[in-house]
Amino acid sequence: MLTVSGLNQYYGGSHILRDLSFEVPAGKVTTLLGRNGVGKSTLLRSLMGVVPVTTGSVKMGETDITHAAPYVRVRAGIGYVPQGREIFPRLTVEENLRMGLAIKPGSTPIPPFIFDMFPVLKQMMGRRGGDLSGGQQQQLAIGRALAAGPKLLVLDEPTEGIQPSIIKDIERAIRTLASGGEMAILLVEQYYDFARSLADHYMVMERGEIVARGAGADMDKNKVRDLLAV
Amino acid sequence: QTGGTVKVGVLHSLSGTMAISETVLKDVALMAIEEINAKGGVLGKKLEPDVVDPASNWPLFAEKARQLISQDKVVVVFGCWTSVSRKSVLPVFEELNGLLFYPVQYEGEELSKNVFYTGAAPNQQAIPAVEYLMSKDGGGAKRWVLLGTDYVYPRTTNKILRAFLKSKGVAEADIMEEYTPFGHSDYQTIIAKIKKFSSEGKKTAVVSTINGDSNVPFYKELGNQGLKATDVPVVAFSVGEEELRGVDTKPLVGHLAAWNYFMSIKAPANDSFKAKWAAYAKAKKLPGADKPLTNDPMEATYIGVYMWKQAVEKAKSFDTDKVIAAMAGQTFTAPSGITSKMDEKNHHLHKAVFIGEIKADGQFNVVWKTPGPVKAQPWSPFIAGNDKKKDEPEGKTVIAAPAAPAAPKK
Amino acid sequence: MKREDPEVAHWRDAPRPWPWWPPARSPEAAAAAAVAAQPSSDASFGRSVDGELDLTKGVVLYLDGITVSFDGFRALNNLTLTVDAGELRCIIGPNGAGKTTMMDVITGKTRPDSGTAFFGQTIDLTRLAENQIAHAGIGRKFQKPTIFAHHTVFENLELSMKADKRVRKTLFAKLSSAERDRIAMTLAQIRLTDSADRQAGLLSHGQKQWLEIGMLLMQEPKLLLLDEPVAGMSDDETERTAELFLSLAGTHSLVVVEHDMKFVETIAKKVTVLHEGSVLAEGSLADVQNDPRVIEVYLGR
Amino acid sequence: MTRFFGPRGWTILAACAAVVFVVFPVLNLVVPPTSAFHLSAFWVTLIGKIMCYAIVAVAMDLIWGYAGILSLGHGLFFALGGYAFGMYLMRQIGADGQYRMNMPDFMVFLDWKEFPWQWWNTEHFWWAAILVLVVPALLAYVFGYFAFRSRVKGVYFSIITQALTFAAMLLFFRNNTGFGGNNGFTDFKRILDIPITTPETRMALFAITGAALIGTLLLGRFIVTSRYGRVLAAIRDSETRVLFCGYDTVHYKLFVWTLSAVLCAIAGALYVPQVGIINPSEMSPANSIEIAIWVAMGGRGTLVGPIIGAFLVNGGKSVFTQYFPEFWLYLLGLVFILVTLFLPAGVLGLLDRWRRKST
Amino acid sequence: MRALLLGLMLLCVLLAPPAYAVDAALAQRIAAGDNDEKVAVLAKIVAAADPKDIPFLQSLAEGTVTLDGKPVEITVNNRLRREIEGAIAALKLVDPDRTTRLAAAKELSGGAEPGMLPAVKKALATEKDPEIKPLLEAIMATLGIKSTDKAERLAAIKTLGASNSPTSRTLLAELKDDADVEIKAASQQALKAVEGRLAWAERAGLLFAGISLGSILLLAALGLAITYGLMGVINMAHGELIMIGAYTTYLVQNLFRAHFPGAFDAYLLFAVPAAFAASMLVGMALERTVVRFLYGRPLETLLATWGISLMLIQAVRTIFGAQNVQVENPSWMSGGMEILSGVVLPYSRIVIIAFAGAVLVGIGLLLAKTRLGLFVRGVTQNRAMASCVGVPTARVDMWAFGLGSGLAGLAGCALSQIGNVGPDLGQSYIVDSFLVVVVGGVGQLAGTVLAALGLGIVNKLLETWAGAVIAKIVVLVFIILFIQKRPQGMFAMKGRAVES
Ligand SMILES: Nc1ncnc2c1ncn2[C@@H]1O[C@H](COP(=O)(O)OP(=O)(O)OP(=O)(O)O)[C@@H](O)[C@H]1O
Ligand SMILES: Nc1ncnc2c1ncn2[C@@H]1O[C@H](COP(=O)(O)OP(=O)(O)OP(=O)(O)O)[C@@H](O)[C@H]1O
Ligand SMILES: [Mg+2]
Ligand SMILES: [Mg+2]
Repeated sequence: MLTVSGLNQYYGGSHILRDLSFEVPAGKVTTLLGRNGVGKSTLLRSLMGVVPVTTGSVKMGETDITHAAPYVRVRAGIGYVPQGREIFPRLTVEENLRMGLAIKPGSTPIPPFIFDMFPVLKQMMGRRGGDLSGGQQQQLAIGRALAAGPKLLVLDEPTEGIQPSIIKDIERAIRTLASGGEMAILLVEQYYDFARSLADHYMVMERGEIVARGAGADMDKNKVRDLLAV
Repeated sequence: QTGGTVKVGVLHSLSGTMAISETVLKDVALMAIEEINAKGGVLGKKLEPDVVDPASNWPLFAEKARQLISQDKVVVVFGCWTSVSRKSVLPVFEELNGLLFYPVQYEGEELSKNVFYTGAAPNQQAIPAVEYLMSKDGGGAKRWVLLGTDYVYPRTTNKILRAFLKSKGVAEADIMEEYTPFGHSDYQTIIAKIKKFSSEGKKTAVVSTINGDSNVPFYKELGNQGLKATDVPVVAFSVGEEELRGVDTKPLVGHLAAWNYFMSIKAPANDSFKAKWAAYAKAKKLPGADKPLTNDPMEATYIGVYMWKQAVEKAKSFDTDKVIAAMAGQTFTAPSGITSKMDEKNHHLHKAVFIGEIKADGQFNVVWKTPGPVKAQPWSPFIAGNDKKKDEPEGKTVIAAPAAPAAPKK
Repeated sequence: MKREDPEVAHWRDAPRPWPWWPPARSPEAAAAAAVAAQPSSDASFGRSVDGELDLTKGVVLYLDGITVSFDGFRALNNLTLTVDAGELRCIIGPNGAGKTTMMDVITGKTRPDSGTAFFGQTIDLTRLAENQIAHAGIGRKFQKPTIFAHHTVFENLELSMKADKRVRKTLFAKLSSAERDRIAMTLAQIRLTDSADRQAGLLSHGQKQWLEIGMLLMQEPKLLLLDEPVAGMSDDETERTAELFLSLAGTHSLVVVEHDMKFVETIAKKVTVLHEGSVLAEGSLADVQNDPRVIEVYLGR
Repeated sequence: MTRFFGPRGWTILAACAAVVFVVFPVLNLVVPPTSAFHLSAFWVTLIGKIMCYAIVAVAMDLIWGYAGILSLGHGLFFALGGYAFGMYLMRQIGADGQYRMNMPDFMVFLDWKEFPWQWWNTEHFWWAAILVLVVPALLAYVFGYFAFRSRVKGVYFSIITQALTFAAMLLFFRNNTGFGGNNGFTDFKRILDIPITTPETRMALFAITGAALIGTLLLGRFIVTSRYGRVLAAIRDSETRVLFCGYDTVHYKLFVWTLSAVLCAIAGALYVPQVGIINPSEMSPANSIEIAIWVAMGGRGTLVGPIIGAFLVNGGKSVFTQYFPEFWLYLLGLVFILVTLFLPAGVLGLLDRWRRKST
Repeated sequence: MRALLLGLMLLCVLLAPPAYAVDAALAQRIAAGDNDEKVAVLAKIVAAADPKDIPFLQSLAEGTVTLDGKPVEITVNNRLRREIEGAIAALKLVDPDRTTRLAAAKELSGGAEPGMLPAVKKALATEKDPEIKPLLEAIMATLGIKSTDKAERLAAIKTLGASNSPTSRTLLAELKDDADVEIKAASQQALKAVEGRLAWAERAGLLFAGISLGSILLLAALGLAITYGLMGVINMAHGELIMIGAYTTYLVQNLFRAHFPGAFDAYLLFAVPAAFAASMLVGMALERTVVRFLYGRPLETLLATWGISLMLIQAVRTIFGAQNVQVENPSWMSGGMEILSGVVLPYSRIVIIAFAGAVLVGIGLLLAKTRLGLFVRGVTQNRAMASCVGVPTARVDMWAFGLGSGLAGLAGCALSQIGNVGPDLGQSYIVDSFLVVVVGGVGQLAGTVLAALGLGIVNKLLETWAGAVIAKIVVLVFIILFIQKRPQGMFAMKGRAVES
């Protein structure tokens, strides 16, 4: 679904991402792990086009989106849950979800499954996004990304601040979505257990490079946890 | 002695709030200079205009004046419109012994050796206008609304008028004074007030010293609220042909203005002035050249340039002091058809006063005029203490440290 | 120590420049007025509460009957809670239970509609402004890391350091070598020594979390409020944080809000579960984890 | 951490001081007017005037660039300083006015027999000096106290400062307010009983202004390099966090706000005798916006930037209005646009970039 | 123009030699005599009450009469005009056409001269129309009050006391110190009654003035409520966009005057969309070339848009000149509606109030029914994220800025009808516009509306008893105090959302 090759990224003078190449296949969950500050979020932001790619290429299916504007990528079928929620604070919950439907015609209803997954959003429809509690905002961010039915879902530490029971729900939901076979999922996580239980593939990043990768089932065996230790 | 050029300064705002009025004065000064040059210049020298833009900024006026006189060495400056701009440059002209021609009607109460005032003093504009309104022909007004923008010229004029009205037996209760801030654009309540005031008895007239931009909304409101000149006439001292350019004058027919010049005056001098201006505007592609208008300050500017030329020729020198001396008693056949004379002493012109009623086409219908030129009274007799003032600028005041500390306070 | 509706009392007490000056109403304005309520402004700032923290009963924080509502929605509902001096208390609870709101009330950011909040025996938190509360000895780490983005990491720590924070003093303040050492120590503790001169805004999410903890440490508060301190940290770092907190407990009092149950397990002695604005359960972690109501609303199956 | 000044900074400062205190006086007073090197009175007053503006720009930058408080009413403090000192200058005219009375002309004209209360004691220089400092400080303090206490921030603060200066302007336009209405104060003759137009007086005023500018710069530098300055910048970025660190932000803002107002007032007081007029249009909202523009032009958040900005914009204005009277607004407008688009950190940012490139 | 008119007149004269009913001697006296003489002759004509004299009077009002086949120019001043108009009206009182009579009666009720008594009496004797008759009776009363017969005077006072025209007040006021005790008492009572009714009219007029000012403030601020309130662009050139709208109106007007003089009254209908389009295009161009590089740097937009505003002002000066240009109201917008006597609500203002309402509804619908409003707010709050959910931010910015600018153009079109059209037009509104948006609460459309109306009404209320200058100062101080109470404007947003 998503093919990344030879990706490099810089912030000012510092080289953040070094020559990354990988694929995110449809119907599978690919997880990316790494310690703080290794560049995981930077990678996702590059994939979304929030920071322009310096060198390398990004392809969505057959289309090259290396230099496309973010909204073009969304139209190409990427849904993004950023780190730090990034909801629209002064829009209501409903409006936030409607923003998630920006690429659909104006009359498209908000898909009800989102409310099944996060019932609290239904209760808080009229409240402003910024007034929600941290965890509620995170749920809103996930709901917003799912609203338009993306082909590739990119999640940056989605479980942050969410209560355990809902994490379990999210886990189940992601599995269902992936197993439908249509959707590809790229998940960045530090929460090892969560990552492991979902991963079909895993990658470990260190200082801007992918230092290990393999099948999700082999994570324990390959001592991935040790790679993440300081 | 002949040949070469000599610089003359033109100090009018071309940007900022006053550009609306002053831009044409710059143009008319340039026109006069061009005419003079075409006829061989002054004392054989071509005049080279030095135009600067003081941008309606009063400190900048002072800076530009200093620059014109001390850096650019101009021999004379034509400029200023507002009183505050004149007050701002005055010390500079006095310090550097420059020469300024000031072309706008103003509140008086000033005389300077270095300035010639070619616009009207209050007694050459305001007082005759009020007298006219009091007369039978003017409608015999008994109650007065003095309406102005809140600054010095209106306040001073109204003070003088109040004293004048009192001297004519008008009661305090029959005078209403009303001021609006600069740039005021909503005259609804004020016109309602005028209406109310005028319905409280006796014939009422309005004397407007509303400044610049506020006039258009004022007159538009006046028209729309149906306050007709036959009921409550409004006489204005700052509204001329240019100001009416922006107004639909049909509902305003009959309201008045008092000036020393109207474009509609029928006189050969005026016809040629208008023709020259029209041709000049067209040739220079000035904005609004399709409807060239002339007005009183333009005439005053024009007179100023020519009188200066005559004085230089009389003095046979560009030297400030010599020119000042030669200015006394200069005469010039003004576009108004009157032969204006520069007073021997007080640096003001003798001018005829005309009162015009607005016509539907934006011009004025002269309904009254003084029999001949009127001598200016810069020190209004209606202000206490002025009777003792000398009708002549004092020689350059030598400013030195006073020997004793300045006279005891209080 | 029962009082009438604190907000009403507050308005009445707030000084008015002139008799006709209307009393402050909005929480912000009310808070600001509280600043003015202090006997005098700059010169004696903070003095009235300084050093008066009274822990004679061994309790550092009392919350009694706190209710907060937003447009009719009750975020806190008659919440009553006490924290003992030197205790490390974990607070868990579903999203939206009111944990952050509770911290807002303690730190003066939100004024409760009713209820009392005391720091020690004597300091009435509902009457103080944020800075006075901070000065009294309560430090807070926000759920979303808040640091001074345009200052360097070093300066972030310097500014939060415990010191005289009056205008005149900061104008002439010089860093002593002891203070420098303390900052260096903290830098090492939060592993940002290498980034000391970097702009804090450029740090990654996890690094910001650490920086904020560092700032809290520099402030030397007596009571630390930590809202999800390990969110976004790797497991390894979570462990280090846990160690840090355990070492602080005893000398400091800590209130930790966290959803990471593994982390809670490592540090918790007593756990309070909030739900819909009030306490649902309280006790040891094991007790709480086995409480069916807690499983139902929070842990899930 | 920021140093007070590098060695390079001190050198530049010393050079500037030398120019202001030695070179200019010599060129103006010693070199004969006929010489090509003579510095005429025109330039002395022009540069003196712009130096006053530069002080205002630095004062503005202290609150805007460092504390993030955009004032759209700083012209008011400038004008108040000018008026306070102007009253003294008016009293110094003595009986040399148009009416030859021992009272300012406008009062004679208004038939006032006595000085209104605002004018009490203004014949004394020391009292005028106190007024220059105290009146703006008091106004700024009271206004700032209530505004900061109510946590008025951002554009809301900017707009009420604008409303304040606008209201003051209308008030001063009125003759009855007792400050000469629209004409303001002008036609000054003496200062400290010395004629105001002699080259020596002029040069002295110039040098004092230069000293004030350098003093302002040093004071500003002291403030922004202190811990106080860092707290200020922190308030700009996140006031809540600063509060939670235990700082009383109201007083932090209040101090720099009041200081900035006083600096403006001093600039105003120095401006009036050099320019020769003070009138209410100095309080017009547009003038205050322009102050912000000088700062932005030179580089916000630096202290030298605003000085450069003040010189560029005002110098540009003086030159453009002379040489391109009909087109100067296009040029000025274009400069503003280009600076914002291509020099986001102002002119100083450009210099910085060059320096970095060359090293 | 004048020459042309004269020429035309001359032509008429030549084609149809005038046959004034007035006898030649009188006409001669009018032409040659001084104004007093003229007035005396006019009184004679009125006394004769012969409608056939009307054409003569009309040509006199024009300033030329034909004597012995030669046109003679006569300077007509206010005094004469008043007399002539009165005379014409008096003669028209017996006109067979009802509307003419009605107009004449109305004209005279403004002030009739004693000399008209016979004419009025004559008219009253034959008048049957229920609308005209009371008017005539009122006129009779105004004349009767000066009568020598006490009973007649008392009756007249009574009639006047029942009317509510300001003329009645004027007349009654003159009598309130009358020597006759009875008349004095009666007139004082009548005066009180009239004044009481007039006071109500005044209050209504005041309210209207407030709403009218509010509607103007609203129009001026609405565009800014979009570009600044929603998009966060401190657009100092907003005033100049208003100005562009006004100048567009001027151009459209000229176009109509030159090419479709017959449809002149309809020019405004075309000017409205034209003004919108012109300002919108300019706005969009600005957005694409300058503003878009400055999102998220609001203070730099201040600098750049200030520069733009300088350039636009000077551009207009270069093209149209520094002077004001004339924008004429279409005839259906000039004049006013007299709701109660003495209180005239100008049509132009009524139309503008309605227009402001319509624009408000339009913009409200646009923002509520389309997603533009949602997108704009989303984009301003979090530009990067808006792009990441698929909003084409650049396009949204451009349209939103264009919309705000277009609204400014509409404001300009409206303002051209009541105020100046000159290069400085925008400058005078920019401060007020920002005040309104900010007092209302940035980003709150409802706040903008309320603030505009509130400030308008408060301003007008203060103006009546404190004068315009003090009123303005007080309003400004009021705003300062208001912001202390509500630091986020009228419609403050509270809660966490504000800080994030
Ligand atoms: N805008 C920026 N400019 C310069 N450096 C940046 C910027 N944003 C991030 N960095 C740096 O880039 C590096 C990678 O940051 P990134 O946010 O991608 O880390 P991460 O792997 O997501 O970490 P975490 O797990 O803490 O979220 C970090 O060292 C960070 O300090
Ligand atoms: N200003 C506000 N307006 C409306 N509702 C609010 C406001 N502030 C908080 N709330 C609501 O109050 C409730 C409590 O919020 P709070 O942030 O305290 O929850 P929390 O326990 O910290 O949750 P989390 O674990 O998700 O951080 C939430 O439902 C939230 O939506
Ligand atoms: Mg990250
Ligand atoms: Mg929370």
